Amino acid sequence: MNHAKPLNLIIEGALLASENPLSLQDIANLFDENKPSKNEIKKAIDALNNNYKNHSFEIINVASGFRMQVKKGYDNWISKLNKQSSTRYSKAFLETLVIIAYKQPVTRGDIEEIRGVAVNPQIIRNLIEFEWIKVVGHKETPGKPELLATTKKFLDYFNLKSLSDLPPPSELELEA
Amino acid sequence: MNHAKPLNLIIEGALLASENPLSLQDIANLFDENKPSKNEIKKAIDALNNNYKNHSFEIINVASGFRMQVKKGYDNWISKLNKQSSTRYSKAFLETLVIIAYKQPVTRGDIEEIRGVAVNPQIIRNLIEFEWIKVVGHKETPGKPELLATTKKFLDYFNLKSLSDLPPPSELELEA
Amino acid sequence: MTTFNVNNNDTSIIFNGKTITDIPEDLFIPPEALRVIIEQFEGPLDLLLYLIKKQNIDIVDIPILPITNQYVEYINMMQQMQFELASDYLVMASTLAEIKSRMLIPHDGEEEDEEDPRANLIKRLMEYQKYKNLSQQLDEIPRLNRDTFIVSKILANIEKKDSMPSIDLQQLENAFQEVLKRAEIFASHEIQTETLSVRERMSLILDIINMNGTIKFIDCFTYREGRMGAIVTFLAILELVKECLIDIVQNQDYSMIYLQPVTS
Repeated sequence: MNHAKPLNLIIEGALLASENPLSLQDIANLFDENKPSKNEIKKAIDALNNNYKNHSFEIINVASGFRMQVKKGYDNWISKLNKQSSTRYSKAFLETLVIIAYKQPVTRGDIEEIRGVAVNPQIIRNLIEFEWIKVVGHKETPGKPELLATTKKFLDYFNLKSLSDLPPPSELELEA
Repeated sequence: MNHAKPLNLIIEGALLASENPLSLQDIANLFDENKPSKNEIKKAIDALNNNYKNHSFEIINVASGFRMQVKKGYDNWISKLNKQSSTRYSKAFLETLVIIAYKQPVTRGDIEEIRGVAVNPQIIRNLIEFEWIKVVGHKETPGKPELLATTKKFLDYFNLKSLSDLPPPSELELEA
Repeated sequence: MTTFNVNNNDTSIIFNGKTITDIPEDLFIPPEALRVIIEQFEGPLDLLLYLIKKQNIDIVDIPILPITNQYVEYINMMQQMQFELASDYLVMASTLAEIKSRMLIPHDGEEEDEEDPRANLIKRLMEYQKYKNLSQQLDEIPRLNRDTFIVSKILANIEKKDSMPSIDLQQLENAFQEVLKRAEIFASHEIQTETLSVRERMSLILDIINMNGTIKFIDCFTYREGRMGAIVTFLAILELVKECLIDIVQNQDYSMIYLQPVTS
């Protein structure tokens, strides 16, 4: 059911909620019926930006589409935010990383099976963002799940030359 | 260096950029000098919300602070953005959660007694990993079972400010 | 195809296009349908509530005899079908039997202090019903990513600070120990505990194939790595094939061997 929201407010909401930039096509795809034309979407975005004169944010056009971001000049205050939120890494984060390192290439399903809990998508996203892991392919099973593996950057971070420099699990097992 | 941005726009930008809800204290901490009072911050937030009448988003107050979110009524379009995150929880999961929420602090034994079945350890593990519940102590009974309670994050997830915002139990109480 | 819906507490099964709301008494019930009916009960209390609701009777005045009979019927069916029957169901069956027998004992004069043998069960059923209702209500509360959406991660024009976590190798080791311990519980899953260099090579080869499509088998080897390197590479390729992550193709005998993504 369509509650008949104005086009520009739907675009605004979508850009605000999306984690990634949205292309004109992405935006058009949000609509089942009354799909707006690309031109209409462009116009709506211009209109929105005009309205943002008295706001701290704007819509900008980057390589992969449009994205909403805070205007320049606020970093003095906002940069304090990100400092607070970083560097708290959970057990779940470490365990997920370690399973990818030792069992690679693995799917999320594999990680779930070992840990016995659902994989937190945020953790995978963070690991990819850090470039500690990447998608190296897809498994040919239903759903074609992504195969995850660690990167060189991961090794660099831990000063390892190769994965075989990781502590051998057999020794750990004895201690455990 | 302070470029003298209006207080409400700084708050707007911070709420936009933050991943977590911000308390009044968090917001005050963004300022090195001219720290606004909590009252001033509250007023600024009210003013912002008044300005959002013609927008698709709003600032709401949840358990751990203020956060910006898309207004209700846009899920029809926005849910298409993140297909994988549309979560459905099993009956067992919801029943376990609800017993912890309403009867906290509870032990697993308490949950079992009410539901009449063994607690699925997987569900408890998931709830702890989501940080929706946590162990708040141990009961002084044999085996010292863990006492479980819900967290602020649980309230945040359901857009609640406090436990008292949960739906009241409909008392089918009879003089049994 | 068997499907089932749970709407407002109503149980309905669609089997072969027909809606089954009850378990018919004399008819053969397709095992799949029965399984679906039974699997959606959250336990003995849930099953009892279902039976009570089905009979349209008042929870505070349960006719213990028919309900007990029906309950036992279900349990028997489950056992005949060799379901892994949770012991909780059996405990409830004996509780019901006990209540039944206590109800049958004729009362003497001192029935004043005699408590209704059903009282405790009724209390539990009502308590459970309360939370069952609440859990349905909780499910309807607007929740994140379904009904409401946080405005998230709009990175300003700020230089993204290096928000890399600080972890040392020791922490990784500890995490892995945890995982190993956990894995013992999930005994069906065996963690690969050897040949990390093979695992690493697997990822590398997979990555190359993923980027380039088909590659030559021979190109996976480099002379500089020597004998050990070649063995590691070879093992990695075998492992990738075994795990159905790549295909090996050769058009004719003695011709070039290629590695390619799995074609389904």
